[in-house]
Amino acid sequence: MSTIVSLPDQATAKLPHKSYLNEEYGLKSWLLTGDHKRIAILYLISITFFFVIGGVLAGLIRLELLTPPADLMSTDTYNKVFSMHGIIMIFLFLVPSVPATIGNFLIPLMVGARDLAFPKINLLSWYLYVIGGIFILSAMVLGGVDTGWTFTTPLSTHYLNTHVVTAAMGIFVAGFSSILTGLNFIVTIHRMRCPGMTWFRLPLFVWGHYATSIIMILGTPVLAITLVLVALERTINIGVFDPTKGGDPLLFQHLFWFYSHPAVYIMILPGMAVISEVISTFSRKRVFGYTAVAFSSVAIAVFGFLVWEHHMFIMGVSQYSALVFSLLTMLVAVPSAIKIFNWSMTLYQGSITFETPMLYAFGFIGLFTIGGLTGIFLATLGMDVHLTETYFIVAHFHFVMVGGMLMAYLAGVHFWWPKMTGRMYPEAISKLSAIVTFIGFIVTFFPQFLLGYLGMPRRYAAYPADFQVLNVFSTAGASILGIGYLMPMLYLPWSLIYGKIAGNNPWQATGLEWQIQSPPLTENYVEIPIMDHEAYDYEWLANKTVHEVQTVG
Amino acid sequence: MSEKNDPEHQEQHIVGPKVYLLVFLALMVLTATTTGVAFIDLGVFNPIIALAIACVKASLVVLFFMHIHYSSRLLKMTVLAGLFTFLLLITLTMTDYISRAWGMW
Amino acid sequence: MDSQSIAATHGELVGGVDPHSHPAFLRHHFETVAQQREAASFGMWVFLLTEVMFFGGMFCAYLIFRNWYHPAFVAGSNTLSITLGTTNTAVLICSSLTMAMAVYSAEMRRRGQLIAFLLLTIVLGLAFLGIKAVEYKEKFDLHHVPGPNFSIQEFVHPTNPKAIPLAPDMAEKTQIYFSLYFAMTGMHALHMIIGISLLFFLVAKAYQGAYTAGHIMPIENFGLYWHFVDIVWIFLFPLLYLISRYR
Amino acid sequence: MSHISPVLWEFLVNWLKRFAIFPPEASTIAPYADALYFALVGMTITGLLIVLTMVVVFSIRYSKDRHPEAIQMEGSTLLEATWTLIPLGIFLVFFVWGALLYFRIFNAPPNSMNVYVVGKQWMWKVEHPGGQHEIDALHIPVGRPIQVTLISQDVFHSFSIPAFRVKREAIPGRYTTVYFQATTPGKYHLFCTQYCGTQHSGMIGWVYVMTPEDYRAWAAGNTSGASLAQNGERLFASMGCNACHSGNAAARGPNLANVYNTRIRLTDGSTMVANEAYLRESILNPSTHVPAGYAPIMPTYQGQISEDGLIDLVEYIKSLDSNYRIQQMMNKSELSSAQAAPVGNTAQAQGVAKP
Ligand code: HEA
Ligand code: HEA
Ligand code: HEC
Ligand code: CUA
Ligand SMILES: [Cu+2]
Repeated sequence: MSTIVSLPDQATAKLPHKSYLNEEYGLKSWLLTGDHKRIAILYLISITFFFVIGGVLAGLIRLELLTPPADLMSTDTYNKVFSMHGIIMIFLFLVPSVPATIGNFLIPLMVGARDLAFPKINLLSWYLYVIGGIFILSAMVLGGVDTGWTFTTPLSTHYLNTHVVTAAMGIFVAGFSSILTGLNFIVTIHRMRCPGMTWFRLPLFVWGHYATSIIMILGTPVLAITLVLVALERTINIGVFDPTKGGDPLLFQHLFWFYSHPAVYIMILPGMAVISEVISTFSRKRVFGYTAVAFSSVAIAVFGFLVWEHHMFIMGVSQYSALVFSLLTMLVAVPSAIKIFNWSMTLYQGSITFETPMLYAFGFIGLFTIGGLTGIFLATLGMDVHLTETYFIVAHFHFVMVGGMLMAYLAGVHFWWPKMTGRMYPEAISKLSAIVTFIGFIVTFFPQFLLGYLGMPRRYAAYPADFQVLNVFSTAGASILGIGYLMPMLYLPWSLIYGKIAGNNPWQATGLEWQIQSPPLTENYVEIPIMDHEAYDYEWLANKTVHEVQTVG
Repeated sequence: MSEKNDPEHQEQHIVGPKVYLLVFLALMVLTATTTGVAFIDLGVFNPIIALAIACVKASLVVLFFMHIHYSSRLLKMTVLAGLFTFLLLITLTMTDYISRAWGMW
Repeated sequence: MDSQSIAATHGELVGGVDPHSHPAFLRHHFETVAQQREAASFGMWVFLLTEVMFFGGMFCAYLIFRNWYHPAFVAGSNTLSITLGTTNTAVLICSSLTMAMAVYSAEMRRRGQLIAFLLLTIVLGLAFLGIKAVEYKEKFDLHHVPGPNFSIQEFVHPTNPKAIPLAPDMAEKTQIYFSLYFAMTGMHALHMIIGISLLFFLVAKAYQGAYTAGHIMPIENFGLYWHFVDIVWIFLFPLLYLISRYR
Repeated sequence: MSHISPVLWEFLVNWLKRFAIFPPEASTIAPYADALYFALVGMTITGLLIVLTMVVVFSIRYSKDRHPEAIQMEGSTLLEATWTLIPLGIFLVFFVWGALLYFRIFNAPPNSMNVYVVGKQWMWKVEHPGGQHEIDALHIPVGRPIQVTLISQDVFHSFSIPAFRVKREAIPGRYTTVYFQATTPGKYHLFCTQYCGTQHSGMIGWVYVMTPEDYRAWAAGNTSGASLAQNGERLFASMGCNACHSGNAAARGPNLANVYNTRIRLTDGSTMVANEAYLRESILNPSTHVPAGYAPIMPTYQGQISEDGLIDLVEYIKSLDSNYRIQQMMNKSELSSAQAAPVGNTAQAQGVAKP
């Protein structure tokens, strides 16, 4: 079977007269919308806002670490800076990044529905996100929090007089936003699929989000109750986590990581979901081993709940229990490996082009492999003793989160930009920015692995001079990285006005969302589609006739 | 009940007052039992029996008041998923607490 | 699971023959009433999953500390009034029955009966909260509320001759018991308060006849929520009130 | 090179001088850790190379220009099983390897010399059994297994010596231990690696590994006059412990002589080994485990004794144990007999220690 897809040239395409963007105007029509696509855009804007704040904080971290002593800011300020960096980046940027924006936009389109199951709850979830964001920002503005993003007790409950409760409440509220998003996705995927859309015809993007949603609804509430207990401990001293009262500070760790480990899969699974789509589209080939990739998402979600204690190996947990969790951690790494290999194999016999999303996807594969395999270092008990709480961890999670998820996010934003806005981003400059990001990333975070093995502890405002050289590299890299991220922030808005008109299906992709006009109508589909082919069926696409560029509305 | 997987049968199963009343009575009796048993010294079995009765009561509520008995497989799976994750939280945390003092006795 | 997708498909054929016959409560993005109802009840169940895990964290903490400080838990538990506790359990089970009957009335499209049962549920819910308030008040008077005013006097030198005095260090641990007691029953009571507020809203809507014209989803979902709150109590009662009562 | 500015030049030179990928290997654990690390790095490079080769080769071979027609395929169970099972096998090997190392790090040999370390915001207080106190520094002799017993007075801290490849959290309210045996004399970094508040990055110090003679000289010159056990004995009297633990048959409390490291039968029928943690718990929360035959009348000393005081008391109770005393003497004599035959001595010490 071989396929050449040649759709009519999209260059002649015009913007549709009517779309979700111009159906209604005015701020109110946005702030009160129930349309998942508009809510996605709202999320996109707010997430970018928080990313810039988190990024500026990252810049401050790197500037401070340029020299060994704490000279740019006091240690106290530094602690607040990295805590806010972690909190904002994780809870306000990375957790909602792909699901709340791209996922929100695409899940209904991909399953062939008119909207998510509960549009009002979807809007509510955005408002909760914003309220959570305001809490966290106010905690920052009022004087900051210096707990780190992990809120370790009893430090956070009894030994700090910063705005811990405000920040915790912010995370609590933002957590419910994430729960509601997950709830909406699960119900939509179960109940709103169009005729003929069986589970195994779903795009892998949907599978990835399904798995993510499972974690969101089962994990997040545990974090919520934990933060409530922390707040109670701080305000009225209830003693559950306080060793002087007979409580157990490790219990906090258990409950916190019960959410926060699965949360790292909330952060990566949607990214993997994007990569599946991108790789398939630009190699014009069905994803190799569709079923394995689909099930590996669910496997990651389920196994992800079994391994949280690997964050506590030297924290005084029982050694026998540590054994169990180390073993389970090894198991959870396997489905990720399956995915990586299946994607690589998808390229085989493909017909590959190298547009920007594909470049980001390659970045993802390389960097996530390194990041993931260094996760194995940490899961290995004896090795973790030396590596834990050093820059090795910092490097590990930036590789998976920034090198993995952020790259996937950018891949997704570029890939679906034409669908969301109806216009193409400028290809040449965006390729450049992908390459700059990649180089900047390596220079920033690779030295941190070496630093970590040398023993440099994380969360240090001042460090012994022996570590300076590698830190200078890291800071230099961060500047390059910053430029890499700044570029899309400039050219993407630019393209809203000056970009080429995209047409329905600029990538000649198979997904349902590509078969309708871009940007789509408010109701997505005039007629609910009937799915009569497998996902990624390029045969089907190739056989589709010429009446493609028609724009409805 | 048997037609719960029948796609044609979209009508909700209506549970009648009789079932509700029976379940209610069972719940009341079980409440009385659990309170009564608590006053008898059964050693380690006290908490076990208390929890067992609570589980029976909860199952009754879930199955009949909440209609899971008449619902689709999907809803049944949903309930089980909740139970399963909760048990994961408990058991895996306990691996730590139970074995922490191993070697001490 | 595949049957659902087919079900939705067929449902469309069954219910959606004529697009103009859609009832007013069918939201535009659903194809059929059946699809909407299934989505709503599934959504509610998924939300309840979240609730399970929300309480789950506290149950986990309870389990650990109960094993560590068993004597303190016994002593703390024995200060609770078993009469009030059992009464409250009964009240809550009654309210579950009235709620179930409210759902039934809505299904049978009997407006008066529906309102009556909803009101009964409210009354029972308020009764529960009232009794709870009495219990809280007593704990407050005895200085058994965790925090700066907490006092272990009662456990070291019990006024009740039958109670076994605790060593002071173990008596300190009763504070953990009461922390969990207040956290768990407090969260439960919070859910009750939210539930009762929603009930008032439902009564108002029911009065306008909103749920007796075939659209019973809100009542049904609220019923699920109410029963869930009941289930939480079904576990809280033996765990908090019934530890070694035979002492 | 003259056009390179002097600052940059100096920087480069410094870089070359200081460039290192490994911290010094200064303990018996370090070579094991490094071996594991090398193996893991090897795995990473191999795995990465496999993935990169696939991606690069396919990208070139099947780029649209060369291969305009994509050939659709389903997948291959055989291939997928291969790349499921092989990584799984590799990961499992590392699991076993890592677990072995972990148990090696955390289970000290019985003849090790015990040093107490109390972490508090933001310093390390080290207490040697001989009564030497130091702050943010740890002096140890080379070639002797050292067990560090850690506890924190406030929040979590973490006691990390990269050159030894060991690290252990200091937990509030609980003893934890870590063990190492230094191999090379020198001065090594000591870090607090668990974030513990404002001055977390200031909670650093040095580990001085000394030859046994140097260590003996240092120990002799720095002792505060009284050993921990002697301090504890004084505390034991001043806190009124001896009122009940007088050791005679009529005493209200159990006799504490020879309890250390024995198996205590409790009132609820279970038994526990009276290790340091047990002794500490018995002083702070006496009623959590009551020895059989006694009423829980001992008052709690929670909040009345500092962690240092507790350590003194524990050391004192330990010193009431004759076997422990003998072992301590062995340790000392081993040191003074200056690495004459460390291996033989170790065996001997082990022979004396309780099974
Ligand atoms: C997106 C986020 C993300 C992801 C996906 C992961 C993925 C993984 N993580 Fe990571 N992790 C974090 C984010 C993430 N992590 C964060 C934020 C922290 C620090 C938190 C803090 O303390 O602040 C952390 C910390 C952390 C620790 C705790 C360290 C410590 O504190 O001591 C551990 C320990 O086991 C760990 C392990 C793993 C493992 C085994 C995976 C696995 O899932 C990885 C699986 C992937 C692969 C294995 C790569 C693909 C495999 C191949 C291509 C096969 C190669 C071929 C051969 C071997 C032949 N991580
Ligand atoms: C999604 C998650 C995410 C992302 C994207 C990032 C992005 C970055 N992070 Fe972050 N990081 C975390 C999550 C993340 N981080 C977490 C969870 C921690 C742990 C916190 C804790 O210990 O509690 C952490 C900690 C952490 C540390 C360790 C601090 C310490 O332990 O002492 C460092 C140090 O180098 C660092 C650096 C960076 C850098 C250079 C980037 C870069 O990738 C960022 C580059 C982006 C920009 C720079 C913004 C875009 C550019 C502009 C808007 C232009 C304007 C910018 C400037 C003028 C500067 N991070
Ligand atoms: C009022 C009398 C009393 C005083 C004062 C007292 N103890 Fe005790 N101690 C007891 C009794 C009785 C027990 C056994 C029951 C128990 O563990 O509560 C005991 C048990 C112990 C144990 C456990 C011994 C074992 O065999 O298990 C230790 C250790 C101990 N005490 C140390 C101390 C120290 C140190 C002090 C002083 C700071 C002290 N005690 C003061 C009465 C006392
Ligand atoms: Cu002590 Cu960090
Ligand atoms: Cu993890």
